[in-house]
Amino acid sequence: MSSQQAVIEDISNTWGNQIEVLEDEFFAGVKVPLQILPELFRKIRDEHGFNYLANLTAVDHQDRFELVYHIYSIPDNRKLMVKADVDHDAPSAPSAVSIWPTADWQEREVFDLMGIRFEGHPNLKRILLPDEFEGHPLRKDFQMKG
Amino acid sequence: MLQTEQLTINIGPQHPSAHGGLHVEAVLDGEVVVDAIPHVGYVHRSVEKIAESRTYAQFVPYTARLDYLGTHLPVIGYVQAVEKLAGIEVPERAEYIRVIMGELSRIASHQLFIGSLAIDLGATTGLLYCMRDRERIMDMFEMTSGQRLLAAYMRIGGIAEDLPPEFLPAVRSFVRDIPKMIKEYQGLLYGNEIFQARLKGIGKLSAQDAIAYGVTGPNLRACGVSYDIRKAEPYGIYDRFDFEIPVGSNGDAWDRLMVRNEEIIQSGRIIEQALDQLPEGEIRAKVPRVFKPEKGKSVYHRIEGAKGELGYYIVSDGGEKPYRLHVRAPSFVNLMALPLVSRGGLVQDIIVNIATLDPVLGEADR
Amino acid sequence: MYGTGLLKGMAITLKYFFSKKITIQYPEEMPKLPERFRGRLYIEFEKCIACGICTKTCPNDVLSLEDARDENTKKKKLISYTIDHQYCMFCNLCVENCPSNCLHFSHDFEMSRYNRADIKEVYHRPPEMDQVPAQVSAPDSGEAPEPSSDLTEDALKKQKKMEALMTALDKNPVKVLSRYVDSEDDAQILAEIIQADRSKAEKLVELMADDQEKARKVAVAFVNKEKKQRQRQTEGGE
Amino acid sequence: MQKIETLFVDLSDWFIAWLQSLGVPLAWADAILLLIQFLCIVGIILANITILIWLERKVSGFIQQRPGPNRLGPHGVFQTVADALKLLTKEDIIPSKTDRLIFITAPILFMTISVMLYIVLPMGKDMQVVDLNVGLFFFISLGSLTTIALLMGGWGSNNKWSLLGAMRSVAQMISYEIPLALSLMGVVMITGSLRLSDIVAAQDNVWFILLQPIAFITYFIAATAELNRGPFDMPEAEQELTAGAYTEYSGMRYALFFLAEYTNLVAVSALLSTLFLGGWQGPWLPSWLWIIIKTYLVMFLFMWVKWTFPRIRMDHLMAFSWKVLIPVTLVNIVATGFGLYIFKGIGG
Repeated sequence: MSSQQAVIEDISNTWGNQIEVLEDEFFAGVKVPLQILPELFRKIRDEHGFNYLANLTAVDHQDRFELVYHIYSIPDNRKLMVKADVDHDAPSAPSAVSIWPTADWQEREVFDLMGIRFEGHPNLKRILLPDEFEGHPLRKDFQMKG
Repeated sequence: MLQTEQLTINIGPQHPSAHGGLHVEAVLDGEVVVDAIPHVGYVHRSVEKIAESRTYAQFVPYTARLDYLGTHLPVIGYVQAVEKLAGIEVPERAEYIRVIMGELSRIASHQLFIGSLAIDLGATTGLLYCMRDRERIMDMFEMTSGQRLLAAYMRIGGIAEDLPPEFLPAVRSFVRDIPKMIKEYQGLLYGNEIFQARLKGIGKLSAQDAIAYGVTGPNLRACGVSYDIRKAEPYGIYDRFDFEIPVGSNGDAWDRLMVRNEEIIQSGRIIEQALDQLPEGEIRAKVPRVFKPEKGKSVYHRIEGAKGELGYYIVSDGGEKPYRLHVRAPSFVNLMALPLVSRGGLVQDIIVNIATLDPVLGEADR
Repeated sequence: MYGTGLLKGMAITLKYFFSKKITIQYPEEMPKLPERFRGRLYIEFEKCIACGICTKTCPNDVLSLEDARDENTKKKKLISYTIDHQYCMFCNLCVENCPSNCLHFSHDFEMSRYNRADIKEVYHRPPEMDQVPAQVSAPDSGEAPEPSSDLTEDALKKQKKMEALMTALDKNPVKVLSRYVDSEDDAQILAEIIQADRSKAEKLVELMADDQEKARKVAVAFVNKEKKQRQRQTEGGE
Repeated sequence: MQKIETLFVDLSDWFIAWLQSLGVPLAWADAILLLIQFLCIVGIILANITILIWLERKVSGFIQQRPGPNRLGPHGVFQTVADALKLLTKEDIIPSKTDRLIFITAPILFMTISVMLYIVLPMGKDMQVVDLNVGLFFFISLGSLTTIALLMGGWGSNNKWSLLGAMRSVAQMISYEIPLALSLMGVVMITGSLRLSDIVAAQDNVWFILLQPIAFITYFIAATAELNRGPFDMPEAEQELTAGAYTEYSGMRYALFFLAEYTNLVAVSALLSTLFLGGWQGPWLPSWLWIIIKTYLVMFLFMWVKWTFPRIRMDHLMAFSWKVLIPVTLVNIVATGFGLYIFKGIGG
C-alpha cells in the first residue's frame, strides 16, 4: 500500500516518456496512451490496491474522444484519475471489464451514448437507448431534431 | 430423468414493485432463478445532453429530477461541484442548512425504502405508516422551498430563501420522535417473524464482489465495508459532526434494511448537531446569474447520496454552459449486482432483491 | 417464543384501528398550504417592464412575451405575456430574477384543464392601461388562442359565480367587502365607490370570482385612491 | 323474549301447518319448506357478502388510519353495490383457446360448493336446514372440493401463468387440508359426535376454545391458507409472476369467483364460532343473533391478520404446514386423548 504520490512515481518509472502527469488541484491523474490501459489497470489494482473504479466516462472534444477513469482504493481512500485519448473516426478502446466488473454497464453506456467500441467487452450492446436507435446522442455533432 | 425446460418471464417495466420502470428478464428453472437480467432505459431523458444547452444556474432544477426520492441530495451534489469548479465560497449558514436538508432527504428516502420494501412483501399497512411519517418531512420541505418533492431550493453559492420561523421547531420535534418511529417499525415490521424469514439470508453479496461491482452506499456497508464518503472524503462541513457509520455483517437483504434503519438514527444525530451550531448570517454568495468558469478545467465531485456515491464530472470550455456533464448514478451501478444476488434464489426473492438494492430508475436512466 | 413478533405487530395495527384518522378529505377540506407554496404562476401585468429576463432564465422556455416600442415615451411596453404551464417546473428562478418582481406563485394548485389549449395562459394588454396609467388591469386567464364560439366550461362556471357575487353585493355590500379590505370603514368607502361607478363593481366582482389575492389588492387600491381624492378635496375645500 | 328466540322455528311450523291446510301432503310441504330455507340461505349469503366487502375495505382503511370508503351513501355503505354494478356491466370475455366447458363451469362449481357448506351450519337453536349426524365430516369434505374448482379455472383458461398460479394455490390448499381436519379432531373427541348441534350443545357450560386453544389457533391458520387470504395470498400476490388462477376471467365470471371466496370465508368463520365459541349459545340475545355476532368477530380477526402481515414465501408456507402445523395438531390430538382418559377416569 503506497501513498498517492508513490503510485504516480511508480507508473512514470515503468512507462516513462509515454506518461504525462496532469496537475489538477482536485485529482491526481495521468494521461496515458490507449494501448497500455489494461496493463496499467492491472498494475494499480494488484500492486497498489486500487480496487474500486468509481466513474468511467468519455468526453467528445470534436477532434478526439477522451476516456476518463476515476479510480479509488477502499478503504484507505487514495484516488487516481486516468485519461486516455481515442481518435475520433474509428473510436475503440480496450475494455476494463476483466479488471473491474463495474465497468460492464458504464462502458455499455459510453458505447451507447458516445459510440466508442470496447474490445473484449462480453456483451457490448446499447443499454439506455432502444437497440434500433441510430446515432450517438452525446456526440457534439449529434443534432437534436425538433 | 424428468425432462424440464427453462421458463423466461418478464418482471415488466410496469410491475408494481419495479421502482419506476425496471424490466427484469428472469430465467427460471421451476422456482429457482437461473439468471435475472435487468434492462434499463425506459425513463432515459438524456439529462447529460440537456445540460450542454443550459447555463449552470438553469440546470439546477433538472438535477432534482435525477434521484427524485432523495430530494435535496442530488441538487446539493451538483451545486457543490459547480462551486468547486468556479471557486465560489459558500457562507456558513447556507452550508449548515444544506447539511440539514440533505440529511432530512436521506431520512425521507430511507423511510420510503422501508415502506416500499414492506408493500413489496405484501404488508400494505407498513407502507402507509412509513408514508405517514415521511409526510412530516414533506411538510418541512414545502414550508421552506414551496415544493414537497422536486424542490429546487439550492442555488449556486447558497440557498434560495432563508428558513421560515416555523421550520426549526418542526425539525426539532421530528428529530425527537425518530426513536419512537423506529420502535414502531421494529414492532410492526422488523420484529415480525414472516418479515425476517423473507429477508434473512436472501441475496447475499460478499464484500469483494460488492467493491468489484462498484456497489456503494448502504448496500456496500451492509456487506461489512465501512466506507461512507461523508467520512472517507468529507465534503462541505461534514467533518464538524460526529456520527458513526452503521455496518452490516453478511451483506444480505436483512442487513441492507438494518443499515438503513441505523442510518436514519445517525442522520437524526447529525441534524441535531447542525441545528445547535446553526449560525446567523447571509445565505447566498454574490454570484452573477451567468458566469464562465475557467477554460479546460474539469472537476469530479462526489457526495454520499441516499442510494450510494453520487458523482458529477463537469468539464468547462470557458463558456456559460457546461461542455460536458456526466452524472455517476449509484442506482445505475448498484443494479449491476442484481443478477449476482438473485442467481440461485427463488422467484419471490427477485422482488426482495430489487426492493433492497433500492434503485431509482430516474437516476439510473438519467 | 415464535409468535411474539407477530402478536406485537397485531397490537400496533389494533391501536391504529381505534385511533383518529389523519387523511384530508380533499374536495371538502382544503389542505393547509404554507405561505411559500408554489401553485400557479401569474404575472402582475402592469408592473412588468418587458425586459425579458424571465424568458431567458426559464430552463424550460415556459415564458414568452411580445412587446412594442411605445411612441411617445420611447420605453418598451408589454403587449402580451404567455405562460405555458405544462412545461413549468416550479423552480422559482423566474420569480427570483425578475427585476420588478411582478411574477409570483399563487396558492392555486388545481391546474388541470379539460383541453390542452387552456394550459397555455395568455395575458393581453388591457386597452384602458394606455389612457390612465395608474389603473389596474384584470388579466383574463383561460383565454383560448382561437376564440371558441360558445363559452368554455370554466367561463360558464365563472359567469355563475359572478352573478351570485353581484346579488350578494347588492343585498349587503359591507359584509361581502369586509373580507377584502382590512377595516370596517374601508369596506364602507368601497361600498360607496361601488354604488357610484358600476364598471368598477363589475371589475371587482370578476376578480373576486377569479383570484382572491388580486381582488384584495385591487380593492385596497380603490380605497386608497378614493381616500387620497377625498383628502385632496378636503385640502382644496379649506 | 321467548317469542323472538324461536321466531324462525314458529314461522316454519306455521308455514307447514298452512300448507297442510291447503291439502298439500306432509312430504311435499317439507320439500317446499326446504326450498324456502335454501332460498333464505342464498339471501343470507348475498347480504353477508355485500356487508363483508364493505367491511373489509373499512377495516383495512381504519387500520391504515384512513376512513375507508365514505363517498357513496353514509359511511360508503353503497360502495359494494357500486362494485357489483361495475362488475356486472364489465365485458365478459371468454378467450378463444380456452376449454370452454371447464372455463365456464369452474366459477359455478366453486360457488355451489361454497353455498352447500351452509346446509349443515346451525344458524340458531334447532334452526338448521338439515341436521346431518355427520355434519362436520360433510363440511370438511366439501371444503376440499373447492380446490378442484380452482384447478379447473386455472387449467381451463389455457394460459401458462394461470396454470402455474392454479398449481401453486392447489398445492397450498391441499397441504393445509390435513392440519385443517386434524385440528378439529380434538373437538370431535370431546363431544364424541360429528353432529354439529351436539357439539354446540356440549359447549353450554364451557366453550371449546378454553379446552382446545391450540386447535383453535391451528384451525385458524389452516383456514386462512385454505381461503387464500392473509399472509398466504400466494396467487393474488405476484400477479405478474404467477398470474393467479383468475387471470383470464373478467366481468361477472370473475365476480362469481370473488363472491365464492367471501362465501367460503363466512362459512369457515361460522364453523369456527360453532365449534370453538359455543355456536348460538349466549345469555340474553336470541340464539340466531349470537351466531351472527361471533361470526363477524371471527371475520374481523381474519381481516386484522390479513392487513398486518407480509406474504409468506412459497417454500416457507409448505414447510410450515408439513413440519409445524401437522405435528402440532397430532400432538394436540394425543393430549386431548390423555385429557379425556384422565377426565373419564376421575369422572367414574
